[in-house]
Amino acid sequence: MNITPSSAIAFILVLLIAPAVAGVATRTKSVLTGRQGAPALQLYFDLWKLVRRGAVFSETTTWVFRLAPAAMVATTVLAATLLPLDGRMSFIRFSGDAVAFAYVLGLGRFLLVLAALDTGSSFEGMGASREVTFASLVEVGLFLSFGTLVVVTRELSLSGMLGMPFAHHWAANAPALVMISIGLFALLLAECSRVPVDDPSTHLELTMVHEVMVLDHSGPDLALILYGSALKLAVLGALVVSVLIPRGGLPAAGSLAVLGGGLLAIGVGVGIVEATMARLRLPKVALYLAGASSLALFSLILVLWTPA
Amino acid sequence: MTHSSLQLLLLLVVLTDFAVLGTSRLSACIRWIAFQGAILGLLPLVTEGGLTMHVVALAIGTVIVKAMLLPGFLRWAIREAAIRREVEPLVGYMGSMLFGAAALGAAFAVANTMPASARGSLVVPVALVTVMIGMVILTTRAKAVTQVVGYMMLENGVYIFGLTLARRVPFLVEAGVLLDVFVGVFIMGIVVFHINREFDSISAANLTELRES
Amino acid sequence: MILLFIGLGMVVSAAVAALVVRGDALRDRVFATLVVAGAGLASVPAFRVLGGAGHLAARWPSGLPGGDLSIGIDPLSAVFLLAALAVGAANAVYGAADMRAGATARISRQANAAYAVLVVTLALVVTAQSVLLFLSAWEMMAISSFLLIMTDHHQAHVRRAGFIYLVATHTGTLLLFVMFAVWSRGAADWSFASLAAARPTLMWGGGPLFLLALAGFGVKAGFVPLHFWLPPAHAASPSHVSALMSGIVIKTGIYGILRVVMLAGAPPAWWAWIVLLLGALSAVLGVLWALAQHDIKRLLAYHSVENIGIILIGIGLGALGTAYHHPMLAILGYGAAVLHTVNHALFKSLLFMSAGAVYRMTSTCNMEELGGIAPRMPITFAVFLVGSIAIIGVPPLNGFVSEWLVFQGLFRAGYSSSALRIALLGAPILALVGGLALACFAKAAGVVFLGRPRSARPLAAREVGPAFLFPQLALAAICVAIGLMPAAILRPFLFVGATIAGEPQAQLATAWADVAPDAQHIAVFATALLLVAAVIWAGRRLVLHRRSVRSDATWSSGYGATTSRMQYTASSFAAPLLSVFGPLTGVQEHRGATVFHSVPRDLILDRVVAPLWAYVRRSALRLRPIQDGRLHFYLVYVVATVLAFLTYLVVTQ
Amino acid sequence: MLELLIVVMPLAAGGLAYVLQRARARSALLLMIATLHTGAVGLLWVRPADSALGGWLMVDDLGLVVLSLVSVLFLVVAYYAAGYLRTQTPRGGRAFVSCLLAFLSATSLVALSQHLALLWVGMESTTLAVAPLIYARNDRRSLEAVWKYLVLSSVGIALALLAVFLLATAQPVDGGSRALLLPDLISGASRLDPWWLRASFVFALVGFGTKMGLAPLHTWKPDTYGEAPSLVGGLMAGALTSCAFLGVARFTQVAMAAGLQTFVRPLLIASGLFSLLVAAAFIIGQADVKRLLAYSSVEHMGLLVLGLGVGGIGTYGSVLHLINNGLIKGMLFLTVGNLVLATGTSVVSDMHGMLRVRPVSAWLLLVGLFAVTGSPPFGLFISEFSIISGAIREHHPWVAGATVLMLTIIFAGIARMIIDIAYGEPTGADDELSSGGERASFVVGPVVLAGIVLLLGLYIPAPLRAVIGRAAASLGGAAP
Repeated sequence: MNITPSSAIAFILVLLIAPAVAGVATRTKSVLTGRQGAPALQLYFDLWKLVRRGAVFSETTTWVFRLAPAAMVATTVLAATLLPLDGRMSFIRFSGDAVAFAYVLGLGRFLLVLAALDTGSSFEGMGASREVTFASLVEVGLFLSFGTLVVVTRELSLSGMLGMPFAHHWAANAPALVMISIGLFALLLAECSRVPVDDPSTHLELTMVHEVMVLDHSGPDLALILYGSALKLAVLGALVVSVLIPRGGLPAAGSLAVLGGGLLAIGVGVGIVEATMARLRLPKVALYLAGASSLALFSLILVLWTPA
Repeated sequence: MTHSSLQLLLLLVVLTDFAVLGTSRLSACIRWIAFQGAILGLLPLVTEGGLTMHVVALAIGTVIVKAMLLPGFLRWAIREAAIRREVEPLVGYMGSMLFGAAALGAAFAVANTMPASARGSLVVPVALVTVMIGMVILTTRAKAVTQVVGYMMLENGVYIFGLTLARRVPFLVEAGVLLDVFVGVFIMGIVVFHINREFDSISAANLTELRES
Repeated sequence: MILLFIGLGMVVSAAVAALVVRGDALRDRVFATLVVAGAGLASVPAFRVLGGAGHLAARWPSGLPGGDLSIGIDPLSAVFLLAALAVGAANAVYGAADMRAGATARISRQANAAYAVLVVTLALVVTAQSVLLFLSAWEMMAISSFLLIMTDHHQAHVRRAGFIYLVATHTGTLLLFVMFAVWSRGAADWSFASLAAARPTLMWGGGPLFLLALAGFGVKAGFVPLHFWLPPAHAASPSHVSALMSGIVIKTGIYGILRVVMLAGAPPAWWAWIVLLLGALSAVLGVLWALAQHDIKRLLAYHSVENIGIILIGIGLGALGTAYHHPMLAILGYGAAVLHTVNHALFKSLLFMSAGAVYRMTSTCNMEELGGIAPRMPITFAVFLVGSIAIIGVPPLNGFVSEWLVFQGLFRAGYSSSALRIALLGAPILALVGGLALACFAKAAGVVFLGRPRSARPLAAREVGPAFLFPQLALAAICVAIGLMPAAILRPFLFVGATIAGEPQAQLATAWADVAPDAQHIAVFATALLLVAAVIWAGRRLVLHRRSVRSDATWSSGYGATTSRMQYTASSFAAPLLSVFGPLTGVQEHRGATVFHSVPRDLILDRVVAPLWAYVRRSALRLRPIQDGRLHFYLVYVVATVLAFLTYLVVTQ
Repeated sequence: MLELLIVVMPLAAGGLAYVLQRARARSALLLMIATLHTGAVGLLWVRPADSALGGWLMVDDLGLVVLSLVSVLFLVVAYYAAGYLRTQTPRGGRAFVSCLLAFLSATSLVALSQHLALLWVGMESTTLAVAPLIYARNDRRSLEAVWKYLVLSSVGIALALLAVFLLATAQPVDGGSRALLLPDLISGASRLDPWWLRASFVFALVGFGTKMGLAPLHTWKPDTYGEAPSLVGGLMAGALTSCAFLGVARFTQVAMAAGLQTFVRPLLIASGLFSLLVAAAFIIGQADVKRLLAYSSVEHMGLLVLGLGVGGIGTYGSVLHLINNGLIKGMLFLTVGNLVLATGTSVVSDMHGMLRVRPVSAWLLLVGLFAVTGSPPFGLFISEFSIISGAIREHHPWVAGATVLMLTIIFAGIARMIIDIAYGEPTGADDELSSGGERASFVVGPVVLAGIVLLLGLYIPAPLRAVIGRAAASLGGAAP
């Protein structure tokens, strides 16, 4: 554990503005589609409301169903501890922590999926099945991107890759890094179940993925889940930002500002996509993810063939 | 003189080979094979080295076993088992004659590759011919009895070869050989006898119950 | 060393006890005690070796060709020996109870005896130091496991599985004959030491040797495409046997490959690449095929194929390390392979045991008939969950540690400056495997244990007894321990890796210096994960404490009359993923108005091996007419032979 | 004189057995003679070799191996027969016992004779002694079997005689070397005429090969083994074929001594591989267990000549294999005999689930499966492994590859059948059969034989090792 003031602040910042990022996304969408829409901070109100509610549990469910939401938030928080949020150093850093980053998110997903199957409802089973399908394809693109970063920076830890000297590598490998940034953003949309993979604002269960999976959660558990997915969006957003904008050179305050701004920008970007694109048919999603991964693949091959 | 008479006898052997090959009547077959046995008995007498006790005994033994006992025994089997008198070839007489001719050619072909020391003597080719024609009879005749005849001829062929070594191979061995052949044919005869009783037809071609289905 | 013999002796006596002791309860107790105690004793020297006590050895002069039979423990043997003994002991306890619950006294006596023999032969295989002893132990291992597979031989599918297994393993053994024959050409005798000395005499840089080793041991290890015997065998045998086979027996194939690498020296680069490719192939296909299964034991069996693939990737990395003179990579690769071998042995046995417990209670392995077990068998569910989290390789359990080590190798290969860097492409593949494994175990745990019962069978389920649970809890504890404090166990594994790679102590030291801090941080990370989760959980409890908590039927979008048949089934859960990979998965889907069901096929067994065997059989039957019973033809054969030989005589003049 | 006793004693006893009236007495005599014979052979091991009949009967290393094998096997079979004759009376028992003893005498003669013509006489006598044994049941099938056996092996043996004469011709006329005596032949090998020698070897291979049952001269084997009583089958597959192999080996000794390796080895390898091929082809999908054993015997004969052909350690393995194969074949035939007695058939489709019906024999059958297919730790594993590595060391990698391929197929075939027999549910007819109840006299023999084979896989005593090594050396091979 190496906690510097800047990293601590950045960490707290991310935890706090996570709901806002999601809110900005919906806000942007409603603005662009010319609707009134909910305020950007709506999610905070929802969470507060849910926390004060009671809960209803299905008779078929077991402790897994109750554990999953907490575990999901915990795993996402831990994922955040691995990112150099302040552009310098993460809380926990070790070579190959990128693997931990991806896999700890996987653990959260695993438990959430089990919770869905725990209810014994066909809807949630359907959602769970789709979730794992897309997630397992997302992993490929994610690791291709990590691989590219490893080759470019010759570093094994996220802090090492995205930390101080990252700016120099940009000069040499701009095209590859741009490509993986785009790829990562596309994967983010899938991982956080956004358009074009999933539509959080739909009301037809049969077309849902994430939403239908958590259909049975209520009260504080639902709050945890909503917050968890918002946090996931923020954390992955932070990853994209760190890849796209090397902040090693900036002073701490500046890098924090960039982070905050970047996260909001991500939210805007998500909103724009949701406003402009339609949700893909399920069979097409695999192609979409393959496209995102192939971006990362191209960049990896590019850097493999041009040794640093 | 001995050499030329040896050649003469050997030619006679070849003639008997073809005679057996060509005859259609079982009794005639057996008569010919008995005749061949008798010739074999004479062979050691005319090989080089003159008459020794050993050679004479051998000649007598051969004549007794090959020319008298075995043919007589076969006749007994035929009579007792009421075997029909035809030879019943699977291949026609003409065909088996051709086989015989081929065997003759092959025998001399092989004999020609012999070392020069042994060339000229008819012993090897005649022995080979007899062996091969014995084989031909074994493979082309339906009746079990005829196959016994074929086996005897094959045995004779080998024996011709042995006789030329009479002085090398001690008497005990020849005795053993004769005895074995005798017992062998004897047992075969017994079996033939039983076969006929079991399958009321002596044709060995019917013995096809044991097979890979 | 003597302790090893005493311990194994005790296990042997356990076999005898299983046969002779009267009184079921007493017999089982004696059997289990002897096996556990023997395993404990025998493991002492292994620990000493890993502690750096140097190489222990003993010889026995037998008049056989090829010199003495020698036995010894070096670090490589030690690791595998420990794994075999631990898993063997755990399964002995479980198995005795399971057989007693499920089989007649006579069957279970024989099964227990065969099991003890299997444990002993496993120990001999990994400690043998001469060819003949190794091959003997190897084949006796195969035979005893065959006998165990045939336990339920009144079922036709069991006999078929046993036959396939027997032929496959014997073929492998014959390939090993050839391999050792090739190897011993230049050797003084047939002891491993002499084989190692004969290294220079190997033709073509040992290429044929390494290929033969890969093929011969591969049949046992069961990587694609040599895995075809594995799923039927695991589905056919009793649970504890499946556990031991999947945990240890197939790992002896890995041991063999590593042993050959260690003795014959650095393999050629192309071999390393082949191993890497095979590893990736069986990892992906294994997990895909696992996803397609609905028989829980077959599913677990295919996961063994997947994990063997991961282990092979490790071996491939190690071999690449030696081939491209990258000592760090060599140590990491081999170390990762061995560590993952041990980890997989632990959690796969665990999973087979808990699946077996479910089978014992519901007497079905068909997931489509299960569901709703968790409330009825809470502890079994808990350990199964631990096993699942371990096998999908996510923090905070041991599976993550070894997969992380493999990724380390892949990444480090990635930024080296030689052609080696291409190996980095293995990383995304391994990630895909991880994702698919996650999906697969979500399906396994979810469909078997959670939701509502899909048939009447689960209703009868009750929690199993302590003799079933203690072994599982023990293994689960080890999994957690390795996951939470990897630093404690990583060093010996790197030591083994260095031994296999033939790297000097100095390299080991640098590697360890490089890896140790990371291990510490992983420990921190795992602990932090648990802490944060605990805190949030506590907070949630606190909040809910003051709120009204009701329970009601599952919300199904307003439709009231839901039945258990409306649940997502194993088939439907896996359908979207399988549809992505199309024909590769070999499933046949049956869609109907009321039912969706998919039937898995093994592409290799059903499309390659079986047809091949049928072809051989057909062409053999075509020769039958030769033996048609007619004496005249037989005589013609004699004549033909004579003529053929005479021609040979004439032409060779 | 011991040698002469070993040959004559059983013959005399055979005559005596024919006049003995009481079956018990005959069995006792059989057992006694077998034991005495084994004892005498044991003496040969400790006592320095001398010769009888002016060197015609003398024990050398190869002969000693064969003789010991025959003697031990016969002892076990005799013990089995004693129990067998209590329930069965083949040919009224009298001729049966006499022929058994005559067979022992004939095989001993083959093993001991240094004079090749005498060896031939012994060989032919084995044929004659066995024929009545095959014909134990007076029915058409056994009649057909004995007829085919008689004709084929007589033809073969006649060709072998031709080979003997050819060899005699190959010897130089001017004295010095005694005719057809093995020591003289080997010592004077350089002066043998190569043409006659080659010719004689060719005919010897065909002649004795027919007696061994090398493909395609094996055609009598499945019929004979299928019809003969199991213990006779065991004697034939174990002892008789070994003697026939000794015949081939004797001629090989001379040929090797005369430096005809390049001529001899290809012939041996070719016939060995062909036998393996045919055996594999007929073992797959075989329906009758006794016929299966017959083809397995063809396989092992092929391995024997193959080892002889590749030379080096392969020849060592071949001699070792001679012992192992002989013992395990006896063991398997006796075991199968028990099952056949239980079910009254040797057709697999009627003999499932034997583990229920005859547990001991069924377990023995499983043991036999692994032993006969050369699985470690049985002796055949050592010998087959030696043969394969011999092939590779002597630069015949493809021979090794083909052999391994055939062995795989053969294993699959045998395993399939034996799994079907041992496992599964008994077919209806067997349920009446008293489950379990197996008399000791029927299982002790197989157990002993299996034990010896297992022992030979783990430990070879020094004297045996030395003898095998010297025998292999005399065959142009080498001890490892």
